[in-house]
Amino acid sequence: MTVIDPPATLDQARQFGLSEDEFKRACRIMGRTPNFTELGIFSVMWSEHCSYKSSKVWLKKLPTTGARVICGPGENAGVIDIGDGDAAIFKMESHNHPSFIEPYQGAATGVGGILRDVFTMGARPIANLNALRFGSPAHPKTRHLVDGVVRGIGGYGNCVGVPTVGGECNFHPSYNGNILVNAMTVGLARSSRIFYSAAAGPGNPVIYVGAKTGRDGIHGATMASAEFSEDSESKRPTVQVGDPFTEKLLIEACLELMESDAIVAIQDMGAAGLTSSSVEMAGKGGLGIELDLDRVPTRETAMSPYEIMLSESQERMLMILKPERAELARRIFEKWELDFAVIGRVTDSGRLVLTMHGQTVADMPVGPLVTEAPLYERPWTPAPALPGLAAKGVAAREPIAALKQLVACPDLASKRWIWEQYDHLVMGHTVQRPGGDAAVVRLPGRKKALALATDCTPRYCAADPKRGGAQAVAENWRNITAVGATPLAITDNMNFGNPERPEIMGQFAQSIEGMREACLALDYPVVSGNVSLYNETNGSGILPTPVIGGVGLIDDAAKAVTLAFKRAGEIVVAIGETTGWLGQSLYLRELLGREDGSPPPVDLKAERRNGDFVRAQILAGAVTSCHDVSDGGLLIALAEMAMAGGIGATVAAPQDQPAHGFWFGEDQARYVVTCRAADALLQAAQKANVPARVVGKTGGDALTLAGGNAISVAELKHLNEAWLPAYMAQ
Amino acid sequence: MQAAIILFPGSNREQDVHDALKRATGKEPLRVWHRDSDLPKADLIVIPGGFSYGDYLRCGAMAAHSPIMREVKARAETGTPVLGICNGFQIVTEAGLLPGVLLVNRTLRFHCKDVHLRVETSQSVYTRRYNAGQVIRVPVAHHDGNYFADKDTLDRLEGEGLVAFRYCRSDGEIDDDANANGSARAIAGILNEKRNVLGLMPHPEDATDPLLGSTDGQGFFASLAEALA
Amino acid sequence: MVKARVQIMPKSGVLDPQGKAIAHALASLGFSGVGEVRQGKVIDLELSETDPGKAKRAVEAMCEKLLANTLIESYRIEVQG
Amino acid sequence: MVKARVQIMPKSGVLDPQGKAIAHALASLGFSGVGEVRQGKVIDLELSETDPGKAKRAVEAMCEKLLANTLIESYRIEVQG
Ligand SMILES: Nc1ncnc2c1ncn2[C@@H]1O[C@H](COP(=O)(O)OP(=O)(O)O)[C@@H](O)[C@H]1O
Ligand SMILES: [Mg+2]
Repeated sequence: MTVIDPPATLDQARQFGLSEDEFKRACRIMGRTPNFTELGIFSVMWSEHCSYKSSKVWLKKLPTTGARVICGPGENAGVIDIGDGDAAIFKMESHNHPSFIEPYQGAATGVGGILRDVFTMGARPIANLNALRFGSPAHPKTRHLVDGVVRGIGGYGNCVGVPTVGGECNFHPSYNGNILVNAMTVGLARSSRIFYSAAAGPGNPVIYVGAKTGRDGIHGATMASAEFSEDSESKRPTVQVGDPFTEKLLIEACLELMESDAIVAIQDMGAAGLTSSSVEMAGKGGLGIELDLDRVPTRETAMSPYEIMLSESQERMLMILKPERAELARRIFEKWELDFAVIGRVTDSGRLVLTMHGQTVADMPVGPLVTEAPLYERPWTPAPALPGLAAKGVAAREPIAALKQLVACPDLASKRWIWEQYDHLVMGHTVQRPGGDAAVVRLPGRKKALALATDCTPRYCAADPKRGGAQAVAENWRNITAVGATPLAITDNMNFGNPERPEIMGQFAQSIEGMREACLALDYPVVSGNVSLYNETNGSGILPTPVIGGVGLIDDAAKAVTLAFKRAGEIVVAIGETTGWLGQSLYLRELLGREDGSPPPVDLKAERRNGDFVRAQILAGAVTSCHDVSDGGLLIALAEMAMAGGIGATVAAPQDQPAHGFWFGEDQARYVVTCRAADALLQAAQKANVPARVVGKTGGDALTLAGGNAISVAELKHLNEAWLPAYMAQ
Repeated sequence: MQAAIILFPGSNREQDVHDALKRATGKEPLRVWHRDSDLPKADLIVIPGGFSYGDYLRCGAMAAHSPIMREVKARAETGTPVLGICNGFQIVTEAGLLPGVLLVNRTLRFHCKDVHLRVETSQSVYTRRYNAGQVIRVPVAHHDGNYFADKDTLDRLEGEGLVAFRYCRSDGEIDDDANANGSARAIAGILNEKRNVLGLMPHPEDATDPLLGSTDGQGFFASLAEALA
Repeated sequence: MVKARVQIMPKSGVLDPQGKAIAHALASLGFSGVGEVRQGKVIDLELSETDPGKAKRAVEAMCEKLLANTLIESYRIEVQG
Repeated sequence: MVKARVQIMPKSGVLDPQGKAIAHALASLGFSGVGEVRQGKVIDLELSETDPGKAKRAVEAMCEKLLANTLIESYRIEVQG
């Protein structure tokens, strides 16, 4: 076979983001110099985004197996067993760069992409979450970005009819030039009906379904693998525009087809579009694929093979079908008014062969494209250890005044303005709405429910990446536990700066180390994830942000508790040890303008012991409300419980430690619970070796410090609710 | 009572209303794809919430002109109750079954939250189990729920007692804050002259299960079950 | 082939929340002297019809049937041969 | 006083889901011979500025700053004195 088009040059390779070594490696694999189209395919397959070349050696360290794990990382999404023949399928993915350039479409297509990863595997999506990080509220771009991203996530999720039930949203100047938009989808399938992506059966037809291909986002994957610079905004590829309506039809059509036995393999076209989907399917099956690019449905004229292969147009899927079922599939896709085209076939050649206008335009070996992708063990340096901070050495502020300032600060202010723009109720199973520790979503036709949350505390990760990595996993585990669910598995989204800088690589490596320890200690395996590197502008990187998305299970949704105080006269108990750790606390940052000290230690044994205790108490019906203690410390947790319930409390700090440390320290492994009588709970805690201390009693319409100041719940609510809407109205 | 739920491409709250109807009547509602040639016999026709045709052009416009709507209109004329919820309300107004239109919320944003509604009439198959003046709490979830009609139409609706629900405060008072989407005269739902067609923006179907926060929507489906038994 | 452009505007007296919001946003961005703002839609169509008169009548029918809600919107059609 | 009309269209090559859906709906309503459909916005502005040239420049600034998303949309301004 002769391949048309002249050989490509090293210069072109560099423009595509390939190094000289990588170009040479491509030539060696080909046995000749690749042409332009082939080089384009190498460059996207070997981009950081698709090949994980900087991160793979580290990701391997994460624990990915467990009794519940049906399918770990490597497929479109992770799959876990949730009993009764049901499986939960979930993953998180970033759309950081596109969202910075065009916030609405960037965020919208991020949601679309992660939904496809999940329904590709045969799951009906039942919940979305989103973890957002923006720059300083004072930065001139921030408001516009928040507005666009929130509209985009809502615009897409609301239209496809999947509830957006949770997430998080922080602000920090390190994200001024690189916001983070991480979207997570959770789907539900029968564990006997899961669909994978490995091609099989030489001769089987390769089918293209969904929307037509345009020139959108060409080289999006390589863009996601490069730093921003002054001029990158002008070099951006055509913006991808999402079409949630088409996605909704695609979900319904795919799930309808999945009822039959037609599908041999299926893969969504995500980053690097037709290239990565066809190469990955063939690669996993150890086979080859032939595509006739004339048959690819296009919406623009005169598209070149390179453009067709690299387009990142949205709402498209690639499938391999049993030949005798192709007609059935065509009928289903026509019913849903979607494009359907047979564009090629599976071969046993092990090669990717592309033809157009009757000529071969690319012919390359599939195996080496995947297995011989470069892998780097990049040099890394550990982050310097920071000293601890004793509360005694930190200025004390009157606690109520400090509380007022903290509940209204951007990171702690209510995010209601965001989640009220998301349909969090559609499908009719949202038992716990946004605003609590974890969302609780009941499974259709069952008593049981999933608990879902996303977490990361980037300032901890920056100060001590290992501790920060462990803390993110632990806090997520705690949030799931706080509603009464058993945490089962996580997905992650590793957002970091430029891995070619040893200190950034160090953040990455050490975060993984911390995550690994926490996952092992908490029986919380990683089943899917995503890496987003090069989140830097002109050499200044983001705070390291390894976001954890967790899934837990509760057998009876009616047993889940919320954080709201339920009635007056109940005893408020703090679980876990409070030492008054103020290093890296919000108290330090918001009141004293200091971002220093080491973050709170993560004692994984205590985390486990305390969490298992709290969960058992919830399931036994012994507590009426529960909230984990995290950002802002104990007094913030109490205030949030009071605001949610519209009921006050009188609380007291012990005499033997500084009050500001007690109320605002961010020690880990802690919860606040309420109960009608504390004796049994305290005894059980003592027996379980779990620290527990009565801190007060619910009642009244204010949060009152015994012997000190008070603030009405109404004023707290006003302070907490007002900031974001007021900021966005400016 | 046999209900039929009509599905358009982009409908997405059909399961919610299906479950609420089933809970109230014990009977499985039928699902009818908009291109199915005939509409089965039914005691109630429901056009559920969602984003039919992506809400592109104008919410509800494309669905309103699909062939099945001719049959729905014919049934409505013979007295069959037709219920349009949220996107369904937009569709029945676009189809001319109810007067007025739903414009974009005055905030230009999607709202998903619980609201209070004052039941304005118990004189319909949808509201007979409520008392006029009763306040109920149910969710809304829409981007275009800002009811608009000219003054004469509004006067006529009010004069003939065709306003079924209004947005209100928890104490039943009508005020501007409670009417977040900016609807004319705080209208959340209206009936046609024969009182068999109802369109409303809020979602009573999402307030029928004690686990999900409110059961105030149960009366709505109990009314239907009783009236159409 | 003929190209047609349809411009659809809210009728006067009909509430236009988008227009209002734009006026407000322009003012707060410091653009002074902006009075009323109204927002409508443009729809561009490619038609295989070659006769401009016939094309216009076809587009008129499309407007009446689907493109505009004549209760609240008025439309204007331009056909370029 | 000057009136300005701004027409904002998705740039060519940028996907226009609305236009696509409209084309589809027209076809299923029986309108044949409709090719590509693109949907955009019209914005009508009343300006206290009386000089048409100055008015146009002001509206241009408004488009760049707020009215159009120049990444994916192009705009055209008409000023009627
Ligand atoms: N972007 C968002 N989308 C949806 N819900 C959000 C978002 N940001 C915050 N929330 C919700 O607000 C509540 C508080 O968030 P957060 O303070 O991050 O909780 P926690 O400290 O328990 O992790 C949670 O219920 C969360 O789901
Ligand atoms: Mg929490």
